[in-house]
Amino acid sequence: MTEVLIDNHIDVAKVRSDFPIFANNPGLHYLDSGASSQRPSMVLEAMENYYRFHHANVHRGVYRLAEEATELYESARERIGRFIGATHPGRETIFSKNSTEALNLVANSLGRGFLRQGDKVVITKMEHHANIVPWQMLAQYIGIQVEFIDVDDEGELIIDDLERIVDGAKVVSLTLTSNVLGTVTPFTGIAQVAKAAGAIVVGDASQFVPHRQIDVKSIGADLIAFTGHKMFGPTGIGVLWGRSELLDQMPPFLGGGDMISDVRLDGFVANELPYKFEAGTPPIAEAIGLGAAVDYMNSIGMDAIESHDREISRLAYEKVKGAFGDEIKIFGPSDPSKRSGCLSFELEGVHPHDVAQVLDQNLVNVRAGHHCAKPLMRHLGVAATARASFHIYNDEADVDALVDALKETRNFFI
Amino acid sequence: MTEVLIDNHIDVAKVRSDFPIFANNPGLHYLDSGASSQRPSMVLEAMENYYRFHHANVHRGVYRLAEEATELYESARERIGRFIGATHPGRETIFSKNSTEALNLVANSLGRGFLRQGDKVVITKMEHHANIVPWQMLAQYIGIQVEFIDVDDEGELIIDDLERIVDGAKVVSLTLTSNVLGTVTPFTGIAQVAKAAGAIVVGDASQFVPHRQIDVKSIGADLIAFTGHKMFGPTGIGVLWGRSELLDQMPPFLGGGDMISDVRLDGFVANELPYKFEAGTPPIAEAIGLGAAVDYMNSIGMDAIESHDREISRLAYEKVKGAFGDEIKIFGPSDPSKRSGCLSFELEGVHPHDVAQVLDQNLVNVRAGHHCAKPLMRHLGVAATARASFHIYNDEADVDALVDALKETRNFFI
Amino acid sequence: MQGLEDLYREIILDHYKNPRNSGTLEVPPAHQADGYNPLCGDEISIYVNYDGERITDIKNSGQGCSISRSSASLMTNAVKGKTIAEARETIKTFKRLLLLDEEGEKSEPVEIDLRKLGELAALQGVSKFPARIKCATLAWNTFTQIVDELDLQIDGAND
Amino acid sequence: MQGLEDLYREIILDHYKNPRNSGTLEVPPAHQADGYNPLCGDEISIYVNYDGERITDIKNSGQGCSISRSSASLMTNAVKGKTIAEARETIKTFKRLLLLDEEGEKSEPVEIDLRKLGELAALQGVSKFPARIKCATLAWNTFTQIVDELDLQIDGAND
Ligand SMILES: Cc1ncc(COP(=O)(O)O)c(C=O)c1O
Ligand SMILES: Cc1ncc(COP(=O)(O)O)c(C=O)c1O
Repeated sequence: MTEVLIDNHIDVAKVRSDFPIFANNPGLHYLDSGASSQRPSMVLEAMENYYRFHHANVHRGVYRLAEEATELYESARERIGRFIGATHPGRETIFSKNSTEALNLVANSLGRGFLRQGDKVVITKMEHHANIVPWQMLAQYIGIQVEFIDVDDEGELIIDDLERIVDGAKVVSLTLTSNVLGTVTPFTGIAQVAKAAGAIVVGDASQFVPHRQIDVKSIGADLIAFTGHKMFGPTGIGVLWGRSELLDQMPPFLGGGDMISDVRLDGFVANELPYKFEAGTPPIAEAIGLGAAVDYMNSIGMDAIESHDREISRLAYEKVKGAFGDEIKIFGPSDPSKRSGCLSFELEGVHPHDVAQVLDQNLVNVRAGHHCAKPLMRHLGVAATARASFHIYNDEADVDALVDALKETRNFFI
Repeated sequence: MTEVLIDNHIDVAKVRSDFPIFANNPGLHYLDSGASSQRPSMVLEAMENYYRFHHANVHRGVYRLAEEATELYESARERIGRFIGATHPGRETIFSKNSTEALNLVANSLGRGFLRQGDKVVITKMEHHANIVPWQMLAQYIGIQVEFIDVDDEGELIIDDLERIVDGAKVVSLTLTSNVLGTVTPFTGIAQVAKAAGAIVVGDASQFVPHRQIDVKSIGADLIAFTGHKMFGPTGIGVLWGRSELLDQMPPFLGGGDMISDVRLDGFVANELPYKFEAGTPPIAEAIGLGAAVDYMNSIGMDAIESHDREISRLAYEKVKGAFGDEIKIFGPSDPSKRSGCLSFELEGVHPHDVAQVLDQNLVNVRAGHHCAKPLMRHLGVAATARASFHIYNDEADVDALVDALKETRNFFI
Repeated sequence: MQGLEDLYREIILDHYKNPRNSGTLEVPPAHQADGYNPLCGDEISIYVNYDGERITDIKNSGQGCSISRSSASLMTNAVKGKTIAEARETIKTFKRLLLLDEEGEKSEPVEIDLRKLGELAALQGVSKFPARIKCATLAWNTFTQIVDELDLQIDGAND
Repeated sequence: MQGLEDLYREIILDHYKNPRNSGTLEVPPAHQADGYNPLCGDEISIYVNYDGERITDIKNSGQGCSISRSSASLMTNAVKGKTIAEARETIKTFKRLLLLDEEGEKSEPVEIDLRKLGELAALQGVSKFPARIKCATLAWNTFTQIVDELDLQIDGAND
């Protein structure tokens, strides 16, 4: 039908054959990896293998199965920690159930140990609810002040005045990539200014880690959250990375087994890192699955993944804009080279929900809604957008199918 | 070698063939289900099938895959809710990552909405850390008073004086089955007295649900927590059930996507049940796996599961006691008919860790340690016990292997 | 899978493109209720004038997809001029049409006389698109808040 | 899998059944440190008398398995009479024996002269039983706390 994406970086056909969902859903154009990616069979097999051969609860067992389970679990932690460049992968890589829990852990732990009434926390208007609501809860319960870095018409953060904005802030928490606009934020630059102002810097890397190499040591963050299911891993797992010096000082969040070194009737003593922040039976199989996902990404190569992300983001922007011109409003940077992961848009006269419905009839799967970023939506002046988001199994044929289906949508409604 | 357990209730050989771990580990005597059970292949297949055919993020997608995922996820919720007798399974069944998170949710939400400095919360000395530490954290942060129902030499709760103990209590939270002693607590009786005193009643059913039919409507609890991996489900999932009238009044715990109905710069509005308590991408595959686990338990029959539990608990007690007499100390009720799930013991002169090590050489897997119940351990006057725990795939041959391996242990160390 | 025509009937597209009863009423005397669909960000406000016996006027404003906007338009048409009891009856029938019980949970189909429904019948196809049911019910659930409020007032007045 | 004999060498069983240096010392003058193994509930207290040059006496008390108790017994024997620097050297050698680096993380094997180790060499087999490494290191890590404390005091005194 169309020429195939010229992409020397990734053999998309081969990649697709790693993902059973495509063989099982012929004709599928899956453009919702921003909400959740699909899983390659190696990830599923790693989990199956664990359950079928080695399962037992971790950490406390003296017998062989428990040792094997512990070894698989801790080795996944090591590999994931190394993948993000952690200095002490075994201590600084904390498993949570998703990004959201990781960010709640941060807000609650800082809320207990570091923040007082009136303290300022700076976030941005392009945050996902996961990086807004936990801070609003702190505002409600301990009286912190939440302030927002604004967003301009190009979908970029307005940071001309950054020194003033972060002045006196105790925490600055922001996303590395917007899940709506596709904007990659100037995280490191902001982190430097925030650190200079004495703030703890938190990064929401949920949309960044799936597409770009991250080196937690060098980006200037104190704490970084991301989530397994957007990076080929299973549901039920997320990661919080933190500088060990800071994590050591932070009080625990959830209480229970494994996170203690002693419990008496009148109180408890917290365990060491990383267990201090992992209460109860952890997501063992899920950690092992995420470990396999990281191995898979390494086998493809983060360079190739990033190049593919840049190329398909640009291509989607250009083809959709080319086909619809002023009839479509594309949110986020108009310079396609600044985009990552997704394309959010509004087709004039058609509600995003209706767009997604007609697209689905054409086996083109996109998300329609507020993408858990209502403050940003209000800022953009819309209730919802349609969002196509990409990953390494998508190619030009998917983009063309999107354009064709959008044409059909327009013809249907207008 | 030995006669096989006469048990008309469960065909153990057939059950074992449902669990791949046994075919893959020939000769294994897995006696650590109290820490984590094994998984039947139907549970693994349900999750595989989901990932291979239907995966997408739930709730927000208009397209078919997202609808299928949502349907599978919500149907699992319904079935799990019905399995425990919920009046409104679709609203009252909340997914967490494990029991521990469910109990932390309870403590934190009640701590924010219901409890004040000086308020009394009553728990017991036989609680798992998951039902102690979250309350101790509340004691630390808002100044509640935690009081303990004591335990007698038979491993039973001392409740002669219950009215006085719960007088004025705002919350009474206790386990239905001790994970160390095997004691089944008189939960309903205690709940009645606690309710009469005006307390909210919380049950930790982590060890109860895997072995006994529960009917949340009739046991007198307001809130009940349990965990997937102990009842043939995957890791990474737990359940909080609550009376919807109470849940409706409780403030949310984690903040983020899905748990809101609106977010503005200056605050958020919480969503309805059950979503209010499910922040972020939920454990979708895990919920589907737990749904399959509940189907599996139903296919075996909770009556049969309970009968098997009673029989093997009694048998283990009698055979071990018979073989070692005064050389062994068995914790918990000396009336074997009062026991469920496990047998904790101390072999005179041999540390539990060493017991477990020698047992492992004989492919008998038991747990050694404090079982996340240090206050109980101190009460028992030991630092650790060895614990054999059972499930439907265990039979008399496992008990005999335990006894034989214990004899070898004794000969080695004494 | 269902065809698009099942969902987007002519009547629906007509009410979407030419919404009836759109706008606001002055509050008070009007009663107002607001609704959100947290799943997709749709918002609606419903305004009702009630003379103690009948809904004398009703308006709606908001943002939403074709299903949510047309459902609001159809709903306001359907209940204008009705008593509270009649309006409740209409709400009930609408829910049945979408295979929902009174709590809004999925239920078994119940026989309904489509002819009596008039234009509302066009919403029937939505029942086959689970993700869109929340779109169709938003206006109705928001309107139900006002009906409940009016019922309380009536009860109060009778005390 | 490893045989039990690798783990439970004769010397270990002997130190388990006949622990050396068990008991307590009066604090002060003695320095005390407590350690827990959160995984299994083992507890230990180490007491050290230090005359400014050497560890003149050391005792330990606590609860634990054969590995943890015998390791405590072996450790106290090994460091009694030593200077702080010598004690640190012994700790280092012990960690290498268990294939641990200075942080206590798993590391590559490093050549060590087993003869110089004396009885301590009996603990080597523990390295093959990952779940028991924490048992063997408990006494050593607790003792290290005291060594660190003494080092600080010395630094302080030299200021
Ligand atoms: C009685 C009891 N409560 C709570 C828990 C905690 O369960 P989880 O680790 O799955 O959160 C356990 C399991 O160890 C338990 O036995
Ligand atoms: C930028 C961003 N932050 C946080 C999240 C939350 O991730 P999860 O739902 O896995 O907790 C998402 C995913 O929706 C996201 O895109």
